[in-house]
Amino acid sequence: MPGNAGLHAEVGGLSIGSPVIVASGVWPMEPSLWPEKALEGVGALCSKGLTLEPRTGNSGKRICESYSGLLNSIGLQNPGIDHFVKNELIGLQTCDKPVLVNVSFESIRELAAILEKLLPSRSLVGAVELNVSCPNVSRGGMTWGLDPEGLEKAVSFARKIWQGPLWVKLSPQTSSIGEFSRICQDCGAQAVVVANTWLGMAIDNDEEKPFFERIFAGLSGPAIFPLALRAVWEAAGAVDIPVIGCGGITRPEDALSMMLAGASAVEVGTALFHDLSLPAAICSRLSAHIEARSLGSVGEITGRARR
Amino acid sequence: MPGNAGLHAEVGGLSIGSPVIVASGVWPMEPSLWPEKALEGVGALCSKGLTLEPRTGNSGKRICESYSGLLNSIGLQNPGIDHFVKNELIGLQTCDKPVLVNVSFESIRELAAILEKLLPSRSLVGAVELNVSCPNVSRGGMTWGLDPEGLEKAVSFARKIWQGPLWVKLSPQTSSIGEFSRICQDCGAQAVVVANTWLGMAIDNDEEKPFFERIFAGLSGPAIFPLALRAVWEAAGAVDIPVIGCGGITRPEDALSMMLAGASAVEVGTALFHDLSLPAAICSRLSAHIEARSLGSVGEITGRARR
Amino acid sequence: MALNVSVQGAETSDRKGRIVLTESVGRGCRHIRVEIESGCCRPDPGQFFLIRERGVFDPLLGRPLAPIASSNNSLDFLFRIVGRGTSHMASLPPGTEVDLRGPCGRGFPGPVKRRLILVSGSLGIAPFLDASARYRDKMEVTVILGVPGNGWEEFAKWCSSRVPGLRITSDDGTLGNRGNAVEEALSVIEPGDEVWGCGPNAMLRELGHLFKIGSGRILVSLESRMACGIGGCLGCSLPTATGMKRVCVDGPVFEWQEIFPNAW
Amino acid sequence: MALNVSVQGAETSDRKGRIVLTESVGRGCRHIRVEIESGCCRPDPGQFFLIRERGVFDPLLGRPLAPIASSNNSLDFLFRIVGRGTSHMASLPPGTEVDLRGPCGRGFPGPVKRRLILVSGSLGIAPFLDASARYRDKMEVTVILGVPGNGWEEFAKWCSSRVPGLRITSDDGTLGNRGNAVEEALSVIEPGDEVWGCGPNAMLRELGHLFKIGSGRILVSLESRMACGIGGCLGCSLPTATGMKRVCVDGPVFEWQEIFPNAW
Ligand SMILES: Cc1cc2nc3c(=O)[nH]c(=O)nc-3n(C[C@H](O)[C@H](O)[C@H](O)COP(=O)(O)OP(=O)(O)OC[C@H]3O[C@@H](n4cnc5c(N)ncnc54)[C@H](O)[C@@H]3O)c2cc1C
Ligand SMILES: Cc1cc2nc3c(=O)[nH]c(=O)nc-3n(C[C@H](O)[C@H](O)[C@H](O)COP(=O)(O)OP(=O)(O)OC[C@H]3O[C@@H](n4cnc5c(N)ncnc54)[C@H](O)[C@@H]3O)c2cc1C
Ligand SMILES: Cc1cc2nc3c(=O)[nH]c(=O)nc-3n(C[C@H](O)[C@H](O)[C@H](O)COP(=O)(O)O)c2cc1C
Ligand SMILES: Cc1cc2nc3c(=O)[nH]c(=O)nc-3n(C[C@H](O)[C@H](O)[C@H](O)COP(=O)(O)O)c2cc1C
Ligand code: FES
Ligand code: FES
Repeated sequence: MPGNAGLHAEVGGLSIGSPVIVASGVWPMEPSLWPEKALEGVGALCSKGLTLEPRTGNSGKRICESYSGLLNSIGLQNPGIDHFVKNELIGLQTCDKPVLVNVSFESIRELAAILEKLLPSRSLVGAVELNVSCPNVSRGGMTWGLDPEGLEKAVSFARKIWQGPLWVKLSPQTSSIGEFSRICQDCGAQAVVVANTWLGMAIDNDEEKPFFERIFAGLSGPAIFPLALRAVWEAAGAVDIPVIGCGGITRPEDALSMMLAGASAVEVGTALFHDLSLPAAICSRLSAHIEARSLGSVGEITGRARR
Repeated sequence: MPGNAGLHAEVGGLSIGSPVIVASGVWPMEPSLWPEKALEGVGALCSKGLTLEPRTGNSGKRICESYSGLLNSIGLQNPGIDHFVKNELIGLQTCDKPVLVNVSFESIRELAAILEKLLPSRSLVGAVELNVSCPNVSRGGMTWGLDPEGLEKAVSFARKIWQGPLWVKLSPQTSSIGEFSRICQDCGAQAVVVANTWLGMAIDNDEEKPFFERIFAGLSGPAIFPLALRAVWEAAGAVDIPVIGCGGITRPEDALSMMLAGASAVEVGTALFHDLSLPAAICSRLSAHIEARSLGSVGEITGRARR
Repeated sequence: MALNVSVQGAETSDRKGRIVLTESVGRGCRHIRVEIESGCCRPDPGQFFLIRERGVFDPLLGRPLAPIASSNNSLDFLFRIVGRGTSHMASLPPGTEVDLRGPCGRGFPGPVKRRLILVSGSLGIAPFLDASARYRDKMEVTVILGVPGNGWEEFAKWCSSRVPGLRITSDDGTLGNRGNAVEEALSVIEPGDEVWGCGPNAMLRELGHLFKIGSGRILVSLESRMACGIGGCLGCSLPTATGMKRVCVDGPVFEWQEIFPNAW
Repeated sequence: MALNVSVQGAETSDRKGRIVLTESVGRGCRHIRVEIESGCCRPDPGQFFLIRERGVFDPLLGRPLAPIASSNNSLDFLFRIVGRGTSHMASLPPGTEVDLRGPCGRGFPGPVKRRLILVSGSLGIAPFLDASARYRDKMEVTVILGVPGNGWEEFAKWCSSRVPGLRITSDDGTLGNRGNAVEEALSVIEPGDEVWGCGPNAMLRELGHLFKIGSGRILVSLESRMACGIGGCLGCSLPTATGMKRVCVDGPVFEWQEIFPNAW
């Protein structure tokens, strides 16, 4: 990225060329499908949420637009960890950036099995992103992230098995995002991602029934930005490990706000559905800020609004 | 409202001509300022949040637009309960609709004082709406609504003093909106309003500091609709008293969705900032639904999506 | 069962455009022309673009539309106003700036060596307006349009003016032959003909009847709610004979058997 | 200290309009004309409208703008592109449907029996374009416009063409006299003159100097972030000599002393 000086960052055990990460579940796993130049400005790429067994995901309608937002109920459609390791993980390396592997699980035993299957490919895995926050499945998913004891158990356990970088992606549906971030830190997580989608729903008025088969769905996109920003502010005030800001980042200014609020990097999801140039634009904006304030590197932006 | 048959409703001890209520804090208390015909379709009007003493509200910037949303940090600017009772409560009756009185308090003693000052005017008060959910003040406000014991104390106490209709306006920042609704019901509230604004924030990137002096602010408007709808669904599943849906209702369809999800009435706030005709349009939409489904009255819409 | 159709995934990109023409085509339908800032590759019939007004994030997502014509620097679309996105799009005057993503997906293949029967239900004619204009000189193309009838006169007329020999059917018999598009296809089909279909799912399913009288390949273009258009979100996925498939990149054009494996 | 200005609160209403003209007025400024569907009362200078694109909820709120001219069925606005709302508004072509709320607030009073000095800082001239056009035949009106200078040539020229005798000052001396609008006012003011000001807060505050040489009443039009425009949200409130006041209904025009009670 010419002209984007100082964007390199060391975050949560990961070395990334820019603090802009493609969030889980929004990007095709096949490099052949990546639009040209679309990963310009991207520092790392996160996989779709993976489970032990393949899953076809939820039936019925899966997405519904709301005001400046998107409700999704994909339900972790994925080919299973075996297929991923065998067929996708290597291909993903063509992006020449660290690949985060987003992991979902119903039981500790399942978590163990997934991580063990990842171990032999450890060098291909930038970090494991423990997904304790998916709102779209019946068992596992978000339930882990809403119970302090469950969270503690899962993170400690993952920490024991997985010696590479370990991040935890939290649910915004907690009573206190600060408290839950601290639990992750205490159990050895190297970063928390704040946060996954917000629990929402839609009604089909003509049918007089919930739009989604599973009733609730996850809200993402511009609508949630002020909420996610607040959650990042809270989390960053509660822990020393890096906070990765995620939720509703739509324009370069939003990423800057997240960093100023205390994020060490950001993940972008929904915005990529309508703007592939956002990561590069974020890099330019961050560089401009670094220059305007005579900062040494992007890391110095983190938390400047808290002084 | 000619042509709007069946919209009359008995909700939470209140008899209203339509289930559309103007939410607290969005409407001028001086009838002279009401645009002509603007209250068409409105069933009841809620006052600005009132405190025992007059308050000038928060200093600094007070509103900030977000994507399809509005962050506000008004901070309960109000003339105090005495002035309200003496100068505004009577004037408000010119709208010829029940007037809800939205009450905020820091201590139980303050709550008592406010309710006692309202008692002599009981006939002018449609219902007391206990505001345990204002995110924009340092003491009182939302803190009551986030602690089950505090909520129990406040509602029980209000119930003892205030014999008229008693509603409680909940905060969406609870760990479980269902549980908190049940507490209200158990303590004698006749309806729960679900919900107040969602805790968000904004950063002023140029200044490198939070946009609002109080850092956090309340998010309202279209952005939050899917979240509020989900909260209404949860609350309505947890209690038998009426749930009043509030949050992001922007088009008539949204109000219908809220009712189908289990709301007995709706409150509209931010939408009135750009569309004064919404209440009347909601009435038409509800009437059309009543007619299309051959229902007896608007009350029968409530919860039809739950069957 | 791999489909021999064009793939332009890598060419898919975000483009800036400007509405330069907008006209009403009968009740609730609209024709718009969008000029593409940096020029535009010519998409295959059936490929589509996600389109949205620039600068606003509500409506948030682009709406998928299949061009009815294209030039080096413009795309024409024909759409029906069905919800928020399309009604807003219809309200935008010439000069409005829009964002487009595309061309997306696998469209219909180029000219084939057989007689071609294009079967469409109302707005499903969009990709076939393009296909028939491009291929009718190269091969024998029959286009069939089924509409509900009453109220669709102007739409039918507009389409007829662009497709010489367009065969119209209507459910109520007020336009063209009474009946549906598949019945019409049955009346013209000859063994070995290739059939492409675009329209409501029920109609596409019915196309299977054409196999009985020996039609060749049947390709259908599907609809699904879309978010990303590039195979990332899995919002458009649906079950097929060979597993979950994404309409936006694995389709929208599929072999009939893949979509309706249990139909007969 | 009650202000004897017009009140049109009850006339405030939501109106449907359509942009019929849009032109660039120098770097970053725009003139648009909006046709009002159901006709429009003629607002007083200084009254304002909240304006937004119809059909989208992002940007969400109307932006307050004071008309520079009005007719029975149209309103003209002149605005500077400063953020999301104004830059989106500037991108909308003629034909775009907009929602307006207004006229809002208490504007400047009608013609007064004294010489009138209108002091503006850049876009603050908006209400005075209207006022001077309406009142210059009825009384002696002097309009002063202060701009930064370099880059504002076209804007200054455009305003000059609408205000005969417009006195321009610029900070860098490249346009009109070097100096600011208040200094210019000091050089023309005579005891008893009435002064109206509109522009940055710092400029309005400086207007207080005019009292020292015996100016009559000084009225200032304030800006504040607004949500409702009808006195309901208290978003636009600010502290004044007589307590918290809402810019949207108690203003935007106030007596100078009410706003700057502790200035001298
Ligand atoms: C590949 C493809 C090509 C298409 N080409 C055309 C075309 O050329 N002309 C045309 O008029 N329409 C076309 N459509 C359908 C068009 O995309 C939808 O009508 C449009 O997205 C509806 O948007 P809305 O906001 O107005 O409706 P919404 O308010 O979102 O929904 C209204 C109705 O439209 C349906 N709908 C919503 N989104 C889609 C979608 N993505 N696909 C199908 N139905 C949907 C809903 O189920 C609902 O019944 C195409 C769809 C696809 C997938
Ligand atoms: C009564 C009144 C009349 C006005 N008349 C005109 C006019 O005729 N021409 C004109 O160019 N401008 C006028 N303004 C200012 C205009 O409303 C703002 O420039 C506009 O709202 C900014 O919107 P935005 O989304 O582009 O900016 P934002 O992205 O919201 O903010 C960008 C900048 O504009 C400032 N700003 C935002 N909202 C307001 C506001 N309501 N008032 C003042 N500053 C604001 C912010 O502090 C920030 O510095 C008027 C304001 C008021 C209150
Ligand atoms: C269609 C879709 C699929 C998603 N799938 C996953 C997933 O598999 N695992 C996960 O942790 N998050 C998933 N997410 C959440 C995103 O990674 C992100 O946390 C969220 O959308 C908020 O960010 P955004 O507003 O930038 O999209 C998904 C989001 C969307 C919209
Ligand atoms: C400017 C503003 C002021 C508000 N003041 C109050 C208040 O005083 N008391 C209260 O209970 N809620 C207050 N609210 C919350 C609204 O009544 C409503 O619950 C919330 O805005 C969500 O609904 P909406 O999205 O329809 O606006 C206020 C909201 C806004 C936008
Ligand atoms: S629309 Fe996202 S995968 Fe097809
Ligand atoms: S803008 Fe709402 S009170 Fe002034």
